[in-house]
Amino acid sequence: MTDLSPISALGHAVPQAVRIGTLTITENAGLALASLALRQGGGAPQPFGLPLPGPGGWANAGATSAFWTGPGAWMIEADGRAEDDFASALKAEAPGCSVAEQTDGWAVFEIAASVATLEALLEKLVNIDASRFVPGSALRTGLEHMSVFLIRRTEGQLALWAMRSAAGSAFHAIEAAARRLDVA
Amino acid sequence: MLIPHPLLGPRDAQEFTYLGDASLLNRPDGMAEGALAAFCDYVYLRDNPAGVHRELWFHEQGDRSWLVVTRNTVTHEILGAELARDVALRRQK
Amino acid sequence: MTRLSGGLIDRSKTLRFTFNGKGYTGHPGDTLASALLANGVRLVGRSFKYHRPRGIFAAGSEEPNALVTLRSGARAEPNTRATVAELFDGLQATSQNHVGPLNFDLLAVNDLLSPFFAAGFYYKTFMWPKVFWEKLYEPMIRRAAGLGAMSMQADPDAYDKGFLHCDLLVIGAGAAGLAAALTAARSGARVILADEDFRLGGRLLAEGETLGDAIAPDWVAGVEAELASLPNLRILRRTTVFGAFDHGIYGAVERVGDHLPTPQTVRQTLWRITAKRTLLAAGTTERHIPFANNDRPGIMLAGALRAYVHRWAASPADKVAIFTSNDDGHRTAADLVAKGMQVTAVIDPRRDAKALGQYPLYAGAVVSDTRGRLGLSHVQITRDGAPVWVEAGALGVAGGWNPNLHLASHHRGRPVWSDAHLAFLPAAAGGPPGLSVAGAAAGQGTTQAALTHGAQAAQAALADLGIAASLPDLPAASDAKGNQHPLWHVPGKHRAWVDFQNDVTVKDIKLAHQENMRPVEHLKRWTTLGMATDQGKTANVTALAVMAELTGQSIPQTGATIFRPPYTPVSLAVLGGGDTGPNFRPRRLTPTHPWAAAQGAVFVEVGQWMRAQYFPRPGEATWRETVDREVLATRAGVGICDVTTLGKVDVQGRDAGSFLDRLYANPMASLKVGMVRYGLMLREDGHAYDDGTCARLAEDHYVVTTTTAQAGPVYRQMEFARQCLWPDLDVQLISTTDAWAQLSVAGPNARKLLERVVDGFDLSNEAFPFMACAPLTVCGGLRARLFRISFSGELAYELAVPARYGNALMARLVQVGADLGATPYGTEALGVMRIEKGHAAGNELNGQTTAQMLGMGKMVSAKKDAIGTVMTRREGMLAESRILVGLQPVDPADPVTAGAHLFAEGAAQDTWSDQGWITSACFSPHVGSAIGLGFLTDGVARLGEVIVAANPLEGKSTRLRVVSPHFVDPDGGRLRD
Amino acid sequence: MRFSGFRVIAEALTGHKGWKPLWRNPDPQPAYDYVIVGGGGHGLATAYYLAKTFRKARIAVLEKGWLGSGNIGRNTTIIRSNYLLPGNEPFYEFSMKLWEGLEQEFNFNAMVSQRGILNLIHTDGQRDAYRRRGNAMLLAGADAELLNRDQVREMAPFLNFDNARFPIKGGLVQRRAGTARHDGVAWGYARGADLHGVDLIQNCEVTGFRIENGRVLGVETSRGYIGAGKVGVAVAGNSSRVMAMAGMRLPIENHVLQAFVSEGLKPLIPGVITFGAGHFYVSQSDKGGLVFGGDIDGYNSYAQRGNLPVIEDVAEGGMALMPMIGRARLLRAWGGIMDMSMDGTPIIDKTPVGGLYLNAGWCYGGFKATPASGYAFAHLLATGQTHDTTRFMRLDRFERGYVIDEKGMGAQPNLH
Repeated sequence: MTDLSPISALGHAVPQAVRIGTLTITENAGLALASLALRQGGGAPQPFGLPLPGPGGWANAGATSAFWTGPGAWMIEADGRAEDDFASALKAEAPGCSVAEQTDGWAVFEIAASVATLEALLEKLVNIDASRFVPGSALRTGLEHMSVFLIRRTEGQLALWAMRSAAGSAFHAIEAAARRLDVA
Repeated sequence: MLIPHPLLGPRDAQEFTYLGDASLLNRPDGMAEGALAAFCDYVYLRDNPAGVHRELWFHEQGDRSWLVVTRNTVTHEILGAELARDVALRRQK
Repeated sequence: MTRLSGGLIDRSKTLRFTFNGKGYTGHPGDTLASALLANGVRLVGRSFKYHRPRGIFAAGSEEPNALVTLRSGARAEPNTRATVAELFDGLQATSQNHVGPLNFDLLAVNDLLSPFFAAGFYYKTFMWPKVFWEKLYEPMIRRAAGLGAMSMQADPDAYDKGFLHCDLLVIGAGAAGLAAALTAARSGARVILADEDFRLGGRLLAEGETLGDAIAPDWVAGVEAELASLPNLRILRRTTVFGAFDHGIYGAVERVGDHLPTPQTVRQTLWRITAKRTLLAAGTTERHIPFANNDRPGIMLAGALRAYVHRWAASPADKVAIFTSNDDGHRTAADLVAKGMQVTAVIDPRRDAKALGQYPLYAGAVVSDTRGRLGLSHVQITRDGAPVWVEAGALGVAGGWNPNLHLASHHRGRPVWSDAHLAFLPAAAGGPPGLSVAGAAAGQGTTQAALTHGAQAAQAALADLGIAASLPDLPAASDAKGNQHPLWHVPGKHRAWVDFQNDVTVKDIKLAHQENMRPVEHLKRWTTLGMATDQGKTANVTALAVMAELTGQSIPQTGATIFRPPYTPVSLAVLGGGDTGPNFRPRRLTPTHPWAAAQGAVFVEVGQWMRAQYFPRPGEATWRETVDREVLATRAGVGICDVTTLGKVDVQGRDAGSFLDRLYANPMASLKVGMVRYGLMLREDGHAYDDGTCARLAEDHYVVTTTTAQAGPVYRQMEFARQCLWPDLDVQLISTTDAWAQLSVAGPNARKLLERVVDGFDLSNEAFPFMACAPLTVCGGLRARLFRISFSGELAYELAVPARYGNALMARLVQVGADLGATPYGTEALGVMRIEKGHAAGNELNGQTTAQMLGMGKMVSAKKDAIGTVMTRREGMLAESRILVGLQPVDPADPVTAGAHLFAEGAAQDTWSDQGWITSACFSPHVGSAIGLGFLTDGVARLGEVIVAANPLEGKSTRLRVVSPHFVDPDGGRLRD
Repeated sequence: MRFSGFRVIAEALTGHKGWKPLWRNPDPQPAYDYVIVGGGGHGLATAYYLAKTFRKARIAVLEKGWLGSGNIGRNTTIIRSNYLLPGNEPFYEFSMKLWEGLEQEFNFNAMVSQRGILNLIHTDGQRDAYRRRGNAMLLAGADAELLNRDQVREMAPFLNFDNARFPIKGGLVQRRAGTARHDGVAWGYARGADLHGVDLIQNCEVTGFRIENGRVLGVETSRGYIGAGKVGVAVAGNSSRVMAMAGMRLPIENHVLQAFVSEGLKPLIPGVITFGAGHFYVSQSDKGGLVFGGDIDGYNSYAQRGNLPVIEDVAEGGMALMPMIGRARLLRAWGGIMDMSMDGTPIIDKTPVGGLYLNAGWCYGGFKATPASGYAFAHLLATGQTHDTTRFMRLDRFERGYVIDEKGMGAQPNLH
């Protein structure tokens, strides 16, 4: 293993977390990410036994999840595998597909709160219909001039992938919006 | 505006980047006879209708699909949208 | 004491406030206007042009007169309508637009000079002498004009922005809106009910009506309680829906903290509401009747008078008169009498008018003049040519009601005239799709009709969405339609105001007619009618009617005015809401940012990125000193620079090579695996678009780079080519810009340095030649990619590792390369070295240049059909002879300045002799003088010639020698060794 | 009737009885020597110069609505000549010089106010580009000054100098630039043209061209056929629609540009200021309203109205640049339809149809060009020769490869 020390997207040795009332925002540095795109004429694989979701969807099987990013394209998440060569592992699971490493292309913030708080937060951040954004949904959209992926993992858990280089601005935007909510 | 994305349903137009007339799908063959004249038309001339217009939008803050949107330029009413790739493939056939 | 009994104010609490420094008290539930009236204050402001004394005219957001500056210091908010300012403890208000005290405004002299200030007068004078306009006339006009003054300090409050979605948006919470909301909410639909007021009820709060067996406010409270209990309905109080935009999107401002001494979180929130259906239930605005001197404090809308009495228990005067052309004015009179007020006269032009209560009725009469210097004291009533003066401290004027159809015309649909209503009604078609109008705004003016219509309209709107809603039981309410008579103004010799705020009188409209400014848009623009902060809410229809009378046409023939957003003025801070200042746009940081910051680097904005510009060391006095050191250290040893910001696109697929062949002007399919090639992209119009490198990692896998600035547009263009132009090709694209930290390692010691970090990788020239690329591991097993490419002209590599390791890798390289002279360098040194090497960058690739100008004309392959190649064959592009050259001062002490224009020696310096310009310049420590790059006519043929760089902007002209753009290692030997 | 201060006083003292209509309302004649299609700023100015300077007679201006109802009535009133390229700068400087004597010439106060324009610089690259531009302006006989940060601060201390995302590093100033009262310009030209015998015909929509043997003979209108020796079309916002009736496709798309005005305020902004790191520019009218705008909405439109994202974008720019305007309120928003050309530069040229001339493609720069556009178009119509300042603004420049692309954006109109 390399003797270089990685830093988190927010620029620290350890991932950051913040609690605002009952709402928490946690930087998850351990989640690996790789893109998967079908080639022309090829069928859809089931990497790690994961059924690839349709448009706007997120699907989960054990430690691996997938969300749809475009026609014939997905992002695959893998818990705790950020330090592995996850893209190569995925490539082996999806022969004949185009795979690219994305773990460090993005930074993910896991947000947990009550349903009402989570939806109130979404209303302030992104132009998506919060109450229709049910668990299992994933969308890319704009947030304060940034491009983000949003995943509703459960009723009370939301993941937000921001471009790694803009992680600080994304975190600021989420935190500022959260602090203006009534979440005592 | 709301763009009726064929896969994702209505999405806010702010997620999209606009290019222009869908005639840009009809790129002439650069190796053909008379290519220069054909390209001058293709690159520069537009019908620019006041009314129904087929146009290209890119879902940049979304699924990165190019769409052909049919929209009325007087009322802004949107009459339909489809994946530009499907339109282009159909054209090639 | 002018506070009456009753009212919807909380008398158990007292709020203190000041107006022009004088202390007063009011109660929760008061507006500033109601509290002022209750304190006997009538004079509140001055008019725009004539500085006439003005008071409170309305009871809502249509107020044209009672504008104040609210609060003070950085929170000062000019032009605030006292009628919508919710009273809070400690409120400070000051009057505006006067010189000297409010009751003795020196500029009131304008009123005496008013004959000289007739409509359009300024277009006819102030032309001579010419210089006097900017020096004298205009400054004078500017000082006199305007209303309130800004604090000139940054707004200290926070603003927020958000997005709401619903099935039905109900705008207005009066009788129709409440009935609609109740109907919709009970059906389970997702409903938003928005009202600009701080209390639901609309006009119901302003009447002494009963609904069923409850007084109106009690019925409202009951409905409100039910609505509040329904999870599918959201009430937005203090929220103005200000604009109807495309496809059911509405802009709304919620005044979250304006009613508090200071906001608790945010002051205001901008909501973008996406609604499947919308009901506009915004009620009506009363109109007045112009008559001589109709603008004195104390003269107000009759409905407003009634509202002050019922809702706020505030009476503007002891003796009150009413001037009405309809039955509704009599209702006001009767209500006032019932409240125990003294009604001294009700003046009604209808000869058959009937009194509704115990008050003196002047039927068949009009108000023909008024008296009272700073407030109304008497009204002159004329019947059959005989005037009488009657005492009145307030006069309510009732000229009929105009539906608040503003949002219905935001898509430029024209309202239609209704003779039955004597008003414009929303058009059946042409309004925003999905929006329907309910209640009084649709001409359903009685309380009973508004309730029923609101419920039915909600039911119909939901039925459109497939949601079944049943009509609620609605209480019995007044259904008296009342009679009205068209009286648009009282003819007379004296000035009669139509638009109060902008001082537009009936005479001005007559003059506009006389001068042929008759189309309604000419009328408005010539007289400024309807252009004031009330946007003509109380003036436009009346003005049209006056013009119609003059032209002899009907009102609809004369025109209709349509309204544009916003419905009421909206603060710029909330529209630009959310993050501003340093957070105006996201900040993208490079992977080595923390390390660079710790080294004391100076950062510079490059698009959204922050990049290290240079790394000053102690003792370095100027940035130049630092940059020179970084350049020399790189050229002598090895320098390291974070180049992560270059766009990186991963291109995979069977047809990746063929795809890139069509994107780049030069061939790419022929590139061997494990090699890199420079690539030039053109736009389809033949101009240079972007440049970068293509690295072929496998038969079906390339990684291409773009410039920092064009990363987004180039990716978009690539997707366009993939999806729209060549959809049959098997290609997959994904951006990986942020995924990899990419460090440039450049200089004669670059190989030596890298050898210390790679894991057993052969870096020899034979194994890894110039333009090679390979995956490898570094620092004990870290996945990496190495590219042997150079921007500086030195032996150079770019090493990419997962972004999270970039910071540590930078530190490691500098540390292990200390003995090799390893030096971090920033964008300045990067720029110097690329100019020394003659590489084009943003200043050269500015979208106006061609491959030929860049000296790369030969790269454009004629053997394939790539984007842009055909159009380079146009006559004008082939004739372009300006080409990139190097420039060096004849006198080494002279500067070279980017942006200077190039001329032949001795030539005239004007547009037509211009031969090019300097694109980039720097001091070159390598050359020992300033150098530059520039585009010069016939440049290649002029090597060695001395030309002139003219920079008249900074008063300098310099002699330069034309040289090769490659100041460093022109043969490229260093790259390849 | 001549306008003057004395006249205003005399009329004030005699009850304003003597004021005459600013122009007549003539019925159309069967034929004219010159028919100008479009009674906006450029059409009215063309007719004025044709009649006054080129001494032509039998001229009509046909306007489908009311005079000045096009983009001259819906813009942000800025006049300037701070262009870069030789295809543009000499033309706009010619326009600037015409502005400078305009009011005295047509005896109407259009409130031409030379309070300057300040283009802010936020990056070194921008400074290089503005230096190139400033020098181009001086070389064409215009005025320009390059300011450093301190000089900008002295000129506009209320800008965000202390905690900006994109710090201000300097500015390019043109002091002769400024604003004019847009409606006043239309009225001044209309009145001037009328006084010189031009028939200004309102509510007269052109519905077709009568073309025989490749030559235009006249126009069909909602008020009947009108014969014409020469027809000049100046209908920016509708150019494609009108020229399609003559069988032409144009290198133009129509886009909506929104503009805004605030409530009246005491003077706070000296001249025109443009943000260099966002879409926002602002000036203050003599009445006190802040007049501001930003970028076009960006999609083809003939709707004369825009959408919320651009309003927000402009306000964000304003707040970032001058945080002191936060508590000012936006009073009105409006949208104009721009002829966005394929290279961002207008067209003044004859067309392949004999006797038919085109003035189009003004993007959002048409207002400042009004005098020169009118003059040059009148020159072309009267003499058949292109005016020297418009010699590059040709219709065939696209196919011949001589585009005039100030912004370097290529053939995508919404980027210009």
